Amino acid sequence: MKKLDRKQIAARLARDIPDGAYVNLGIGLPTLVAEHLPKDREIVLHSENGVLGIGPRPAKGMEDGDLVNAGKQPVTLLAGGAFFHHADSFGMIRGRHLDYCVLGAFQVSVAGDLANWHTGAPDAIPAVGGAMDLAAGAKHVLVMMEHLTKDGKSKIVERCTYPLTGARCVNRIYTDLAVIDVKADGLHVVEIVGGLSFEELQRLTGVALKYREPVAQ
Amino acid sequence: MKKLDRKQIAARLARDIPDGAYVNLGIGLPTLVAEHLPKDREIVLHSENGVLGIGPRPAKGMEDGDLVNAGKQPVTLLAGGAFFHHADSFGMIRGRHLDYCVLGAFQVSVAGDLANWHTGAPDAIPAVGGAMDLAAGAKHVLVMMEHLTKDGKSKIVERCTYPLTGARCVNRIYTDLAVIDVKADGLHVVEIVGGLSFEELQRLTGVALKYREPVAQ
Amino acid sequence: MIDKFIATAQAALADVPDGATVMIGGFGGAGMPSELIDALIARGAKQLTVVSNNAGSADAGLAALIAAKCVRKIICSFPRQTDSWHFDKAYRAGELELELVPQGTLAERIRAAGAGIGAFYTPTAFGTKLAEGKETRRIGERDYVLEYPIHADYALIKADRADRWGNLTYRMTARNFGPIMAAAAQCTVAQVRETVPLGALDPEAVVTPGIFVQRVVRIAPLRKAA
Amino acid sequence: MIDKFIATAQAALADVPDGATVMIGGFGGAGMPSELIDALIARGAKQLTVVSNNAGSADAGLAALIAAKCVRKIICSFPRQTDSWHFDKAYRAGELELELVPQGTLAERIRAAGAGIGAFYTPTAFGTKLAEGKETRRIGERDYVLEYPIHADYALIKADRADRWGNLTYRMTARNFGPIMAAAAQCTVAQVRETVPLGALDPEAVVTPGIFVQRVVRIAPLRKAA
Repeated sequence: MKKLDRKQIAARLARDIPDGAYVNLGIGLPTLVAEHLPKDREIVLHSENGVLGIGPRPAKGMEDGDLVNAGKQPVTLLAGGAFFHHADSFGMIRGRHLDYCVLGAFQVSVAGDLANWHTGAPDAIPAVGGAMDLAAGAKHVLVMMEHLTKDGKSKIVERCTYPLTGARCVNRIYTDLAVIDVKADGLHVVEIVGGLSFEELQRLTGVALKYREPVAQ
Repeated sequence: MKKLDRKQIAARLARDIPDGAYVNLGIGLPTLVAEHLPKDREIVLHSENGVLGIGPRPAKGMEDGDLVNAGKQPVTLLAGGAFFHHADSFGMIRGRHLDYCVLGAFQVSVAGDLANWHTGAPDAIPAVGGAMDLAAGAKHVLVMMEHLTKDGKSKIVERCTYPLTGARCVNRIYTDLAVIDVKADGLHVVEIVGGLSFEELQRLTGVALKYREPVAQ
Repeated sequence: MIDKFIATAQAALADVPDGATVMIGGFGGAGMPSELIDALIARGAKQLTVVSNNAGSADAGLAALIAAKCVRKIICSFPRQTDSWHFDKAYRAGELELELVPQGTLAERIRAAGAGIGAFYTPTAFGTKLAEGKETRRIGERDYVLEYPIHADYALIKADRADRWGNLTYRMTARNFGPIMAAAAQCTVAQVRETVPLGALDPEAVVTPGIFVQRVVRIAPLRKAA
Repeated sequence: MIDKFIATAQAALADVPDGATVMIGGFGGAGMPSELIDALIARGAKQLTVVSNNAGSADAGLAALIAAKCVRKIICSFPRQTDSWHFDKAYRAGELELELVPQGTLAERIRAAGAGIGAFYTPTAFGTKLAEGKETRRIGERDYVLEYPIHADYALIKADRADRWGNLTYRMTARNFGPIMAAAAQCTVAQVRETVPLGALDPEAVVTPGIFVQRVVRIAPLRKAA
């Protein structure tokens, strides 16, 4: 089996974003997707701190502290971009105007519940940011994460044990092992990395997966 | 007795608007107030169709159909003016940012209820516009009207018989006969036109008025 | 590539079905998308629900849409005007349903639809006929009426300049309902005076970001007689 | 004559009392009104409730306000940062109350205060810990949580340019919470990079109309070392 690395997960996900889509990339891992969007598509990136049309990272020395993304990293603005205030920005999110958002996750449940903001540890300082708004508002919520925790447990679970970010909100999961759709009747495997059998994926994941073997050519 | 004409009512009301106030003048009679604002005060006029800083009427031939007030009359914009959309404009009104609004009225009750949008006639086509928002939202609601109907009945009443625009919203009434404050304990006469006694004003008005005779010099 | 420019108003409205809810921008003549309304009449969709501040005046624009018997219901704040004869006639004949909404509540209900708000409490109209039968609540020292969003299938608006991403600017008080209607409709069609290359609009001064706009039609202003 | 310009940040904040609710703009460093926060620390008002997206980072700005023990409670969406040590310490010591609010709900609650909305239903956070104990309602096919406005006594914001009426423009993503906080506070104090004569700002591009602004202080940007 050849697990995808983070860049490969990002590249795989990026392939599914169609031309003309309005997309929010969550802070952390999802930000990587920006670098892998197909060059022949025009995709408009949104950041919840009030900007549409984010361009590539600025060249060294060209950073401007007034032009940052939701992760507070310096960005640039493309021709066609626009600025707006926070209430308008979250109106876009909540009002279902974003075609896709991409979020990291601690856990995703069979029902599409998402946990990504809080470990639930009693001494942890909580911080939620815009994650709950994105989970509740985007037309398609895509999750990007490693399939297993560091100690080998599946992050796809029957029920989330961490506090929820949103209930029944995830549409598709991209991991280092597979691409999985969350549907009303359960989890459908779309793709598996080379060298990994469905049976092995099923064993690693724990919860029930559905799969239609691709027809051999 | 010397009743005030419409211009004189407007001029009397205008004297009470302080320097620096943000003011909305309702359509119809209240629009006259604009022409009588003291020249030594800077008063910012708002119109609910999305503009602050309305200036005088444009010169003949200089009208622009894209620059109108709530009465759809052509206006001009002062230096310092700004445009905004309807939701923001009514946010200003509802959010208590306007210091004064001036409205016409069919009736005002002792409790400060205002009726100015509908005669209640069964065959009338109703139209409310922004009147209810202004009545509910401005910090001070000033009413400007003739004291009596054409057939001599008081427009200041115990209870409005016409449908309400807003309940307990009027702060002060300017008529051709008097200036009257609406307070929790009733109607207080502030001024009476020359030649009219309080007793006569009381008789014409019908509902109980309070009055502290000015001390003779 | 994103290109929201459409050659003609007719093409931009070719798919409006019978029974659609259509928002129409404008406050009187300012911001009224006249050419789009003409195209909607030509399209011939019937049984429309129209959301607009007024109900048309004289014989053109929204008045013509009513005269052409395309409208089943109108949601507005100020239908009565000295020259709203087409509305008046249809309303009195019982051919047109009217939902009268205070102007600020109309704006906020449209804004709520675009911003994903499920309902909101407003102080406007409390204690009046227009709040009859509505849920109310006392919050703090003020009384409020519960109001729900107004969503639309189409919004027809008039803006000033647009780029191919659908970013819009407006001209003076013609802005009025344009930005909030754009966000409240599934398909927003903007008629504009001028189209400009991407990057020509100041990103600080874009009023309606393109995410809210699906189609843009340039309507050249009528040349004034010399 | 209207003249909202104030000579110094100290003078602009001289009347902030103990126990005030103070909104502070900014998203991280972008739009953070650092000099106003310094003046607030110098003013020495205690027991403040602060409304801001973050809870300060490193040792300056909001972090310094917390370090100076001026803050009793903070309402924010994202307090935890790698360098939020002053917040972390005060929070763990139980000296600081935290109300954690999803960022969009925070923005909408602030917007509701400015716009006179009594409460609103939002889908955000339904079914999560942050909606625990809150009223909920199913509207159509979606579940919503009832949220209330956040009003403030003061808003401290950073804008780009201002005229003497208090009209403001912003610079790029430094806009963030500025416009909505300006409308939600009784007294809004804006620090700006530049003041301009009345009429110099394009009326189509004013982002915060002066009606929402009470005081403006020009803070000259630090000159960069040559």
